[in-house]
Amino acid sequence: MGSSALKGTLGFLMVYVIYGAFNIAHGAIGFAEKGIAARIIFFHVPCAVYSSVAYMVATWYAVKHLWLLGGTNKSNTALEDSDYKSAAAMELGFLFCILATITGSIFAGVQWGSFWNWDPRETSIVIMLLLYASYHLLRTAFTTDPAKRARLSAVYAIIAVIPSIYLIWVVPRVLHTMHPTTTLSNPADTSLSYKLVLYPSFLAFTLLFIWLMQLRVSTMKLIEARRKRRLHAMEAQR
Amino acid sequence: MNAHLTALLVTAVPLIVWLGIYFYLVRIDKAVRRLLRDESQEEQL
Amino acid sequence: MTVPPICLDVRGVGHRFGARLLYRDISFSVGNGDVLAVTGHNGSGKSTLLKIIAGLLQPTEGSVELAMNGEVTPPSRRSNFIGYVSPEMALYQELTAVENIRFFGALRGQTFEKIDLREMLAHVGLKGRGSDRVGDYSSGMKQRLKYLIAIMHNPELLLLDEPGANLDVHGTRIVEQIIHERREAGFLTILATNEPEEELWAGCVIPVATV
Amino acid sequence: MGRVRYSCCNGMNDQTWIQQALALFRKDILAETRTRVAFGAMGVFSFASLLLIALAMVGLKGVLIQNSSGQAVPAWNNSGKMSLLWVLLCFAAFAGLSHSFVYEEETGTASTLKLHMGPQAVYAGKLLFNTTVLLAVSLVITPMYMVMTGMDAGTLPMFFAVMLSGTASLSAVATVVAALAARARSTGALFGAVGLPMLTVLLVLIMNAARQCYIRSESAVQYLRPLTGIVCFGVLIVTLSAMLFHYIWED
Repeated sequence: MGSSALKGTLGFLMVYVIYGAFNIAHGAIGFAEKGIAARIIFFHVPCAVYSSVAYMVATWYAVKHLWLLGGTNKSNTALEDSDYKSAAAMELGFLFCILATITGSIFAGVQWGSFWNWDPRETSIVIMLLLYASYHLLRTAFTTDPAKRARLSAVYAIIAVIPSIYLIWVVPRVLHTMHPTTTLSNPADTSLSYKLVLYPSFLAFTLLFIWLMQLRVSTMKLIEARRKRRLHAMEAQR
Repeated sequence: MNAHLTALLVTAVPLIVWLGIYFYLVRIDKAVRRLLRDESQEEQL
Repeated sequence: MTVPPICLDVRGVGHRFGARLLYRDISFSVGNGDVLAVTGHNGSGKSTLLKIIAGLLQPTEGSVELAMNGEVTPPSRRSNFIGYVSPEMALYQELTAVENIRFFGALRGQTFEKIDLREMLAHVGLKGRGSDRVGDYSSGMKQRLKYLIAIMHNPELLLLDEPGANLDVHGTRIVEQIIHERREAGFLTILATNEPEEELWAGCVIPVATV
Repeated sequence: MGRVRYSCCNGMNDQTWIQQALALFRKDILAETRTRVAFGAMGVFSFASLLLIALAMVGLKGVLIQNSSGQAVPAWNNSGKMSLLWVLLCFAAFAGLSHSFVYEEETGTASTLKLHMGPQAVYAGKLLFNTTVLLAVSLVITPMYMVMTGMDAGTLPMFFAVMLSGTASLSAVATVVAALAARARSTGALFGAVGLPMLTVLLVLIMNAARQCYIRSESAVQYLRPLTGIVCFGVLIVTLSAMLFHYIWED
């Protein structure tokens, strides 16, 4: 993002979304508590969407990493950069996945009277959570060799695309779903007051995602720089 | 108490949480930026 | 007996593990009948250099080319022309010596008659031990079997990492004889060693030093 | 061999990766008949789990529950039994399938293989071996399970199709994860933890297909649709793994 103007925009946009969720959007018909419960969608839906978008971003950088590895001129900085971006996107995906699970569970508790229903979408999001967790577990197993860790976790990220695609598109259709698939995916059905809040919410979450990812990549670079400095100091001592 | 006031009160809780997160992030962002700048200067030396 | 012109060209090879630089700008060119010794203290990267030559490891800098008849062999086919003896390359413990030989032969499309096998085993001093499991072998016998498997396809290039490891006097003599025969035949041999007497087997010595 | 002989061909020609993969497969089978580590581990593991499942479910015999359409059905029914059979096979796969890669890394034969054959051939050979072992285990365990829990096979062609495609896809996932985990130091723990989330998705598909075994249906589409899901999953995993295997296998 770079400029502080966009960070300011994000700050105000989220304030607007929070205000709008409770004051601009009308109570939705057909939801519990006179539609109050439906207000959580302004936070739940972007989180759920970003929990899968993050995976796609991570895969993109994983592919880029392996593609750079196969190329002739290997620049270390470019290789590290793609690895960090892939890992950072995976961490954010994990975070948004947890948030989506929690907000979804709260909503389910209010709307359907039970916090966990084994609805196909609930099932697929916990499996997604597991996929993210196993990626990070794989990364922790290769602490001594960052190049190997980068390469193998990129391979895992790409192979795990298949289960994650199945989770997003196939699994919810294989099993009967309780989720309202049409109300939100069809813009014509969504009332104007909802659009006024939901679209800015998506924008806010996009900005938040980019910012968090930049921050995480920067910290990873700092950690690696410190590790290299220590290695050099050890070499110098010998 | 009218419904409008209730809605505003309900709004306040997530708002405070968000502002807390936001300014926390801004602080981290500043710190990371400073460290990165130091790092690149060190490499030049 | 016609051995085609062999040329191994190592150009500006350097390697680093993470942030640690092993060496840089190693260049040499060797050909038919040469025996080359790579020397250097522990951890200097002798074994790494052999791996790079064999194509098992990509060097971070420079390139290695193995040319046969002036034709450069692609790295994927390089293993057909290479024999490699190294402490890091083990054989299958739960298989017998003959099963190991047959397996590695099959990977190159070689098949062996009983009489061939007997002759090969006798050559490295393992006569009559072919049906024993490699797991029951002593470390010196394992080393001899590694030699057998490394040279059974008459490779144009033989790489020996610590050639005398675990070998007794008789075993060392066999290795010496193998190197001698290869030199006569016009094959190329490269050893990585720290032993002064093994360095004497080589025609030229390349010291590898950490930068 | 006594003297160095040199001939151009020397009875040696370029082996295709298929021939190399078959040689590796034969070698692995030979080693397996000697040690029986993979088959033994999986066999004992799945037999013990089979006993546990049968014992745990004894109490459910004859219990009726209401299904979503309000009918009373047995709680311990065929599709439930089939699902647990697949959970069992899945865990069995994770008990034994890592062995084929781990022992190559641990005994130091991995670098010897790297010298002699390309990554594609190694992948193909190991996949073939793992699939064979898993098929053998499920061939032994499934009849035992059916006898001990009283599970019906339902529609036989569908049952066999599910068993075959499920086992093959299962071993495809386990093989690539085993190859990944074998490169780490704490292989055992990592293998299960990394592989199971991927298998969970496959298991959902398999259970969905398995349910079809017990539903009478006139049209073949009802049977084919869940099967294609499993087959596509397996084929995609194998394709991606084969494409990326050299990144896992080589340094």
